[in-house]
Amino acid sequence: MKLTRRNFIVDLLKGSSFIALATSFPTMAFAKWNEKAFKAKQLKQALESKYGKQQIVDSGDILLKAPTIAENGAVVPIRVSTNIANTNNISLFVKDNPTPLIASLNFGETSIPEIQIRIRMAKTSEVIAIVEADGKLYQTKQLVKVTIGGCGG
Amino acid sequence: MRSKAKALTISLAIISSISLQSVLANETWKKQNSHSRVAKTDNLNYSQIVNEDVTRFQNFFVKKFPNVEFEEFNNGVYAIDSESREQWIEMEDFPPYELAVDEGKILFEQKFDNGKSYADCFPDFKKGVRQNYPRFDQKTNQVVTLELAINQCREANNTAPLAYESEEITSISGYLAFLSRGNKFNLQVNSINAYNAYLAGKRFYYSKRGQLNFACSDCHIKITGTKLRADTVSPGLGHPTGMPVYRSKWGELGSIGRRYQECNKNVRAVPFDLQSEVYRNLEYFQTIMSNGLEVNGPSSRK
Amino acid sequence: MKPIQTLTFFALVFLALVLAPSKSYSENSSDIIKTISQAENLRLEASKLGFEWTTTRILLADAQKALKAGNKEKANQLAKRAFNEAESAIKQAKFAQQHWNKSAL
Amino acid sequence: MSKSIKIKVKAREKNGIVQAKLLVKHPMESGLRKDKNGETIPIHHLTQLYAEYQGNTVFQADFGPGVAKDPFLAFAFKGKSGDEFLVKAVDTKQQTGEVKAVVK
Repeated sequence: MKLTRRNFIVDLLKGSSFIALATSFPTMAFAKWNEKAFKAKQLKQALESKYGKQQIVDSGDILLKAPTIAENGAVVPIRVSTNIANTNNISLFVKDNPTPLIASLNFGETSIPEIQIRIRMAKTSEVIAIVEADGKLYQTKQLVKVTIGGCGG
Repeated sequence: MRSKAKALTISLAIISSISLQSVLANETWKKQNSHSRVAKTDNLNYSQIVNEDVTRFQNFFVKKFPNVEFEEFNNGVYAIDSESREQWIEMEDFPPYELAVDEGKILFEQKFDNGKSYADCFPDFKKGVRQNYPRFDQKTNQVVTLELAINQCREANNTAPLAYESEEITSISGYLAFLSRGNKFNLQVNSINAYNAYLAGKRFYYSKRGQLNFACSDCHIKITGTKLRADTVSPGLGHPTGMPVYRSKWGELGSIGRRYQECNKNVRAVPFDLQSEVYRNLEYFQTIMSNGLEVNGPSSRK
Repeated sequence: MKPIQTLTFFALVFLALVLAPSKSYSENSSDIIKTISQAENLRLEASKLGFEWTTTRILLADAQKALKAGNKEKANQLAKRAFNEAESAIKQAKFAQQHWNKSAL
Repeated sequence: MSKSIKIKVKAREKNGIVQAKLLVKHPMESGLRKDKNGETIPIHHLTQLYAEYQGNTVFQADFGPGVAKDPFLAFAFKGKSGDEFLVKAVDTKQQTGEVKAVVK
C-alpha cells in the first residue's frame, strides 16, 4: 500500500473538520450507560446485566471479522456487520478480558448495522458479537490469539 | 596548487563516473562546495564509499525478499508479513497519528515571542523537509536530526527547547514528515567528518552488545523475516522512513531514538540518551542505507 | 598475678567467643565489599565503552541489599556474577572494536 | 464539563449511504494500569458517543474501558453528500467533545 501525501492531504482537508467545542448534552436519546454490565468481571454477569436471562442463538448471519493472531492486544481491529432485519444493537464482548463487555452500538432507523472498532484484548480469548433484532438475540464468536511479542517488529 | 587540484578533480571525476550514483553525488557537491577545495576531494571519496555500502546493503534485502518491490521496504515488517499487514491496513484506514499531525500543524504555526515561527527555520516545509534529515552540519561538526533541528529553531528564537519525545515535539516532527510524504531520501556524505559520523553509526549497527550479545544487524539482517517469539523480524532496510512512528504499544508518536532505546533494552544493553551523539550517528547511517526510499512518516506500527 | 592471669584468660576466651563470628563476618564482608567495588569499577568501564548491560546494575544493587540483610553468601554470589558480567561486557566491547566490520554488508 | 474531548471525523457518501469514520483523542484508562511509581492510574474512558444527522440521533455507542486508546469507530447511515452531521462524546469524568462534519 502506498500512502502518498496527496491522497492524505485530500482526506485531511476535505473530509474532516477539527473543531472541538465544549458542549452540553441536553437530550439523551438512548438508554443510560449500563454501568453494571460494563463493570461486570465475568462474561456471564455481563450478559445477564445487559440481556437478563434471554436466550442467545448462534447465527450465520453475523459477519465478525477479527485477526486470527492479534499483532498487539492493545489495538485489535474488529469489523461486525449483519443482514438480520431490524437490527437495533450490536454488542462486543471479549470473554477473557477483565471486563468482558467492550462496546454496545445502537442503530437508529436510518443507520446500517455495520461497524468497525479497535478494541483491547488482555490475552487470547473468544470475541463475541451479539446482535439484537426484533427483541431477539443472535451471536457469533471467533477466537483471537494474543501473543507475547519479542522485539515488536 | 590549482592545477594539482584540477588534476585530482578530473581523475576523481573519472572514478565517479563509474556509477551514476556517485556522478549525482558529484553534482550535488559542486553546488554545495564550490568554495571549498578540501571538502571537494573528501566529497568524492567518501560519497563513493558510502554509496557502495548503500548498494550492497540494499541488494541484500532485495535478494532476500524477491517478492517485495524496493519501494515497499519503507513499510517495515508489513512489507514481508501478510497477516500483520492486513491489520496495519485497517489501522492506516484512519490512523491514530492523524490527531498528532493536526496538533503538529497547530503547534508549527504558532509564533515565537519575537514574531518568527518554525517556518522561518524550515522555509521549504510545504515541499517537505523530512527527507533532508538527519543531515551532517559542518559548522557544528555533528549530525542534526529533525528533532534536534526543531529544538535548534526554538533556541535560535529565544524559546526553551522541548523535551525529547514530548507530545509537542513528536507532533511537530510528525506534521513535517507528513508534508514530506513521497519525497525520496538521498543523503550524501560530503566530508571526512560526516564520514566519521556515518562510520560511527555503522560500527554501532554491526556491534554486538547487551547480555544477549545481539547487534542491530543480527536481528535485522541475519534473521530478518524469521519469527522471534511471536514477531516477524523486520528488514533493516527502511526503518527510518516512517518516523516518527505511532506504536500501538506506546499509544503515541515517538522518534527512532525511542525505538533504539527499546531495542537496546531488549538485548539487555544499557540504552543511550535520546538524541545522544551515538543515536544520532546511528540514525544517520540507517537513513543513508534507506536512500532511494520515500518518506512515509508518520507511520503506525504494532 | 594468678587471679589476674585467670581473669585475662577468661576475658580473652570470652572476647574470642564474642568476636569470633563478628571477626569472620567482617572479613567476609570486606571481601564482598571489595568484589562489589571491583565489579562497580568494571561496570563503569563498560559503560564508558558504551557496552554496559542492564542486568549488571541490578545484580550490584541486589548484592548490596543482600549484604545489608546479612545474607553474605547470596551477596557474594551476586557480586561475583556482576563482576563476571561487567568483565564480559568489556570483552564484548573489545571484540566489537576488532570484529564489527566482519559482519558488515 | 471542563476540558473538551477532541474528535476527528471523516464522512463520505456513496449510493445514499454515508460512511462515517471517527477518531477520538482519549487515553481510555482502564483503571488497571499502574504508573512508574506503581500507583494505579484511575479509570478514565469514554462512555457514550452520539451521531446526529438532521436532528435525529442516527447512531449511538456505549464504550467500556476495553475500547483501544484513541478510539476508532466506523459506522454508516442513510444520508447525502454536502449535509452536515454532528458527533458528540462524553467520558467518565463528564468531559465532553463535539464536532461538526460535512459529508463528502
